[in-house]
Amino acid sequence: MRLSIVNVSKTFPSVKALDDVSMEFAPGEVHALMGENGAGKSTLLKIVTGLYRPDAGLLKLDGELVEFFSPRDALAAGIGAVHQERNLVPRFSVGENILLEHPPGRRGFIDYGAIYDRARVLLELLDPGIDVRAEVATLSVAQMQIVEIAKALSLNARVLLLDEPTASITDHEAEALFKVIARLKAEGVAIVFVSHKLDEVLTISDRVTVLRDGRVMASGEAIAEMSRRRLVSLMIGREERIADVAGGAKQGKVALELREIATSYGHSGINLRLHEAEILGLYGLVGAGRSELARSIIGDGRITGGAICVGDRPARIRNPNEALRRHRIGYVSEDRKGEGLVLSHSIVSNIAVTIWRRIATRLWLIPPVVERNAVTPQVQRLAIKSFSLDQTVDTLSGGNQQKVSLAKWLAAKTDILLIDEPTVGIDIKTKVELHELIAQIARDGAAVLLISSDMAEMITLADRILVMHNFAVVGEFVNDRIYENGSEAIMSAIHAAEKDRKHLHDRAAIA
Amino acid sequence: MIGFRKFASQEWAGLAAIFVLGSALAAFLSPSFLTEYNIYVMLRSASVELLVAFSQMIVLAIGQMNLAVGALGGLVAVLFGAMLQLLGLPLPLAILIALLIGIVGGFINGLLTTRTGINGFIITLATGSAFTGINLGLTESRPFHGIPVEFVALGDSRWSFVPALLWPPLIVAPLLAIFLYRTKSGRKLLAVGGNMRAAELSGISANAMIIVAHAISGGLAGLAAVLAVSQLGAAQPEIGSTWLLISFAGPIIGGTALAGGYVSILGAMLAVLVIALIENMLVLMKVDPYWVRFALGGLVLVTVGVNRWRAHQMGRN
Amino acid sequence: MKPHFGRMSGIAVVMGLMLTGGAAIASDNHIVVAPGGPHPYFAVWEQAAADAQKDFGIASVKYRVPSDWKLELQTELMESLASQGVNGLGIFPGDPVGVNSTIAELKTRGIPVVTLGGCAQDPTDAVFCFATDPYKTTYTMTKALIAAIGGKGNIVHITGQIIDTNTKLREDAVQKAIDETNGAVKLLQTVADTDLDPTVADQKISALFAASKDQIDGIIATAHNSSAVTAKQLRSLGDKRIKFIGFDDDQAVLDDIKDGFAFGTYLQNAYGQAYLGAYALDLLASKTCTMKADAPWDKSPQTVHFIDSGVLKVTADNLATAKDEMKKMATGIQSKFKATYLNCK
Amino acid sequence: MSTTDLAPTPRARFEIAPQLGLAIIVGLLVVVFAWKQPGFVSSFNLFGMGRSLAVDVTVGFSQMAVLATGGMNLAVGSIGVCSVMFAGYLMQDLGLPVPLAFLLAVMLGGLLGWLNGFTIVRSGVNAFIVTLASANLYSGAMLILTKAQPINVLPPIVSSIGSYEILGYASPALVVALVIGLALYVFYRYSVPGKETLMAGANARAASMSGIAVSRSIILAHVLSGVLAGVAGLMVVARVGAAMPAVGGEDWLLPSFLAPVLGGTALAGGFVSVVGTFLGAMLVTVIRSGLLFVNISNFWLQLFLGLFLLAAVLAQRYRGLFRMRLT
Repeated sequence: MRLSIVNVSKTFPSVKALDDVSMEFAPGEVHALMGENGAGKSTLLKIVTGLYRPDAGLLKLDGELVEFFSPRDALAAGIGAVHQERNLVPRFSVGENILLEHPPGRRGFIDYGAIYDRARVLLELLDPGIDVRAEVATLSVAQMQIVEIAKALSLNARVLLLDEPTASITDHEAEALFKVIARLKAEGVAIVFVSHKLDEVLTISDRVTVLRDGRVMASGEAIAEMSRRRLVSLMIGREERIADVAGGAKQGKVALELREIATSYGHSGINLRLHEAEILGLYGLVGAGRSELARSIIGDGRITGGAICVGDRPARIRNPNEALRRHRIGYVSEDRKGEGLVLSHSIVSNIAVTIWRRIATRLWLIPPVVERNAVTPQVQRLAIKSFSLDQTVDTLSGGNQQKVSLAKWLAAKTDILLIDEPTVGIDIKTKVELHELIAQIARDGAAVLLISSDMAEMITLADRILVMHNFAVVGEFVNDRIYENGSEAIMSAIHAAEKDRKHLHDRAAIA
Repeated sequence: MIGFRKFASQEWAGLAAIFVLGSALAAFLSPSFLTEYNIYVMLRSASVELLVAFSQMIVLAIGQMNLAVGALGGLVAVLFGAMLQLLGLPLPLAILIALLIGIVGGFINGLLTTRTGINGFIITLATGSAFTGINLGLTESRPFHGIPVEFVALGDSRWSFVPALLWPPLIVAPLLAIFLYRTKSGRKLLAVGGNMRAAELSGISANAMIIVAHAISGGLAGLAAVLAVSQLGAAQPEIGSTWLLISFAGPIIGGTALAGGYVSILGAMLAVLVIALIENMLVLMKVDPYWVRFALGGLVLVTVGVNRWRAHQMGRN
Repeated sequence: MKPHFGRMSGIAVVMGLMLTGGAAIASDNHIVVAPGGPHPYFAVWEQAAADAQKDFGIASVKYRVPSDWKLELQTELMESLASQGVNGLGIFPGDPVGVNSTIAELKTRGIPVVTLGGCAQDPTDAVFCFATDPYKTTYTMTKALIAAIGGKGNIVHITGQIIDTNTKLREDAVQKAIDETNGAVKLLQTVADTDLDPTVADQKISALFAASKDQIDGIIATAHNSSAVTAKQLRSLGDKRIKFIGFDDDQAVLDDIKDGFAFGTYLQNAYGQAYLGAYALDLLASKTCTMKADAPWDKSPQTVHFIDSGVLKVTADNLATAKDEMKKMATGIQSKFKATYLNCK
Repeated sequence: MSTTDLAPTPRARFEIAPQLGLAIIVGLLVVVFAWKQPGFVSSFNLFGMGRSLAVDVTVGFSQMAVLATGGMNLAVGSIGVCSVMFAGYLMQDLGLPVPLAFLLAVMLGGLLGWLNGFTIVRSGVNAFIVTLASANLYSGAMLILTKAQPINVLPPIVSSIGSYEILGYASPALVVALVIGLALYVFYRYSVPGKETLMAGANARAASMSGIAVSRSIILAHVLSGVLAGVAGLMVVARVGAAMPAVGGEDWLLPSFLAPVLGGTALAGGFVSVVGTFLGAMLVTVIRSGLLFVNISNFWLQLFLGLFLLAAVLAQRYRGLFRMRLT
């Protein structure tokens, strides 16, 4: 089915989100929709899926005019989508979530057998490891993402919109997804693919449309004729810049040391040394136990063995409150909507939360002016775009939200900062800004532990890299910031660990 | 052992264990506890409360609350009485109309909630006051006594220790279970409670489900009221005036999520039974009236504590 | 609705008054009688108010009911009535202690308040209390029950809300009557909080029967709904051995007496309370009369300005003639009231 | 990433703005009632209304303090009555001076609140169930200790506070309620613990990860709730000049929710409206009192109360000023 978007405009009270936008998604093609955060992609997707109505312009399916008043209409017309927000019912099973739109059954009754059978078929394409009967609430973030994709596939949609489907899944799972996409393409489905991962886009798409500030910059150009450089300059309006983060700051004293740490999450024998003015990278695939380690350090998980030293003194950190106040450790969560931000509160509050106690007067009151003055430098430094500091965070774009969640730790000026996946779902321009900022934080003397699954990011930023696999550290090397060397070192560490494990496994099997 | 672990992992397992242990304790302390008649008395008292708990539970399922459960029950009870005494309607017809009134009352709650977009909490608080107002205006707080003898006798009849009044909740419970766990509409309703946005994106009409939940809630409150009339032998205007707390305590102690999207029917039933057991024990043990409330609070806390401890133990393993 | 006993007796009182040439002083007073909340007991007050207005030529006698049994609502009603220019107020106190400050405020504004059906606790500014004495009545009822069960055995007391101050008085009265038997009668159990929601009452009373119906020889119920539910329970139990003495005139209680499931009940003079209350308030508000300082007040644990409105013991023997007896009692009090308690110009 | 590319509507800068509709409705009602019945705005009626308003507002604040954390406090009335009886005991039986007795009684409220909060935080059981049980425990203990007997020989100063008329219109209790309101406004808007409580209520995970001691915030909220319940109880003590076991209890349950929720406080936590709670209580008081002046037959009053309430809420919604913070 061919979906045409003709001269669509959409204005919100404060901004023109889409300005006379036209494009066409053809059957049997993967069409990448690119653009920075705030370029209007999500608004466009919401119009196509019936969540928003356009102010002007129209939608056509195979040349026929269509109007969507609700998501139901769009679904009925054969348009399916994987949205960015989690759209799962937590206490329902995986299978039921996948088939929520049209559960199999007769006369109003549900046939669970059929649900699980069908869901299993869909999941087998992506990740056979997920139990279709498991409650969604018990799944990991990556698994939920897979379930969302399976859910979209279940629709047998003729137009399939995928908004950042690979943001939180492993490379392995992403590859499975691309195979499925290839098959759907062969079946004549029109696929719209939204992603910030340029390499991914260049590999799997046939055509690309670029949006910038609500306007179309390039419409449906063949990917073969599009270079990476041109794509970036269309998106950001100028040439791509690589973050200037050349290390070289001298390493200071040891700021944080873990000795033979074991945790309730299942880590064991973790040794780690983090110096002042250093960025220590913690690389690993999704599920390697990196975030869990960071959480355990700040007291959000239980340490069951070993010792933590902050500075040169042993520390027992029981909760994040103690981590911040007593040991000056901050943690920028990967789950920014769930843990990093209080979405319904203002920008000011979200940033100043870590310093309220410090800036309060003797009566524990915070004059608004003082709070504002304390926050403004961070807002400016990070170039957070908003028209008022009192704006609630849920009205910000993802990139700006991420900046806010980082800004509060900049404001706190902690000695040690654990940063978890800082650029997931963030556009290129913002990503570069964030990279430079992280480098600056380290240059200013803070000890930074950077967790990332983005190898390029890791190699750009880290001074040293620890490789984690299966809740253990399996390798460590000094990063010379040359991509080939770094990736080689990382992959060999992981492979060696895999082999070891397999070996152990086999031995266990023989015994 | 595997069977036991499976049992213990159930949310209602703690309550079931407490009920059994509590019963054993009561039997040990008071010889009259395990008599056929006493068990009948206890179950008879629980009958209305079970329906009241279900009535609240179905609204909790969509993540809302119904503060008008008792007020609507009271209204249905007196209208039911009026139909029998003043209009002389035949009993089956009167029951049918009473249930319809309950459903309509719930429907109004649901309609107002969805049409205005105002939370059900406020709407049902206001309509509850209105329902009570109609009740008082019609009765001037005097009960209707003209209830057919055979209907009152039905409320007193039993088969061994099973009161006739227990049948309606016993029939409603599996129907609710089938509805919520097996039918498409039921699943949609729970999906709306679990994640309204996701449900809407999946083409489910949240508004329709909210109205359905409120209508069912009203119907169940109406049924509870009809049972209460049979139990009391008179259509008392005070019926429902103390339903509010039990309506929440049953489902919530039983494991239903306050936030919506998950209910435990068996849990709610067991919670109501445990509370009925506690109340029965307090009378059987001849507890000084001044100690009754204290003991009730303490025992509820113990119940919840034990259940929590079980969940904790399961979580650790 | 079936005619209420109280209402019938009330009409009879009016007839009686007319015959004896009841005083018909025209006045421009606005009198209000108000219970503590909606309750079937007070249903006859409405008629009593209308009758008083007509019989005594008062400008208006209104019956106003707070929308719920909450002291706060009654207080608001009283304040509101004062702002609306009422001249005299007869209330059933929502709380015997809690109403006093409002009564005092009304007094300073020149509005006399009498308490009807129940008393305010001394020290109070209420002019007098015209009510059933809970202590004395309960004591009498218990004595009657003890006599009915032959002077020995086990009895149970079923009573109203525990936070109602009168509940304690009733408990004490039951205890006193039992103590006087020197151990021949035992109080098996007191079951409280059975007056508000009949479902709760039903649960407690049925559990009571399940636990010890064979040991119970007599039951006394000292609140309206407690009594109604006990009556219903005894009937469904089909037990005529247990002697039951109830309170008030709920249809279930009267039917039980007729059919032998209940021994008797004590009727309060509800109509008379509102009727006489309005009459007295009119006289007081007109400033033509004042209370006699040395009036022959009855004794009550709650107040020294107590006038017993009387209760009537009704058993199978006098079920038929009860309304006539009620009439006699009410007219008796009414005819002597002015001379006994008032100094009039 | 952009969920919404830019804010469709910026949230109002001042908390008062969304409450404007409520204020207008209350104002209109007062005008209508006063026009129909001049007695409605007589000094005595205004005084009386203010006095009961003070109790409703304080009870509403007590509930609001816990709603801020996303919990509920079903024990507001039970804590209130415990404070009431304790104050009576201290004054009558121990002969303590009135201010000291009041202070200690309020502290008892705080202590009982602390017990709730502590139990909730330590056990992980939700506030609803814990306070349901503790409501019975507290009022049960009160019944055991007092045998439900009122304490009515209090120093005369107590009831003269209750009936003292400031300028003929205002009750001291109303002034106290206003001062509490002001203090709470400052607390939630400008103070560290207040702001932390709201954050913890909006998203406990995020607040905890930002270094807020969420457990402490929850306990603090319950202490505050207990203190305010105690204050409300003492207002009644002053009002009736006695300590009675019939104060509070379940009678306070629905009103305690009514005022904050009408005023826009979120049941889900993280947002409170002090001004709204005040206006919400005012709305109810005005309707209730106004209906007493209009000639409505006795037993239908409750119906009209419900209908008026419904109409007021709808009107507010219609004006587009009623915010959906209640999920």
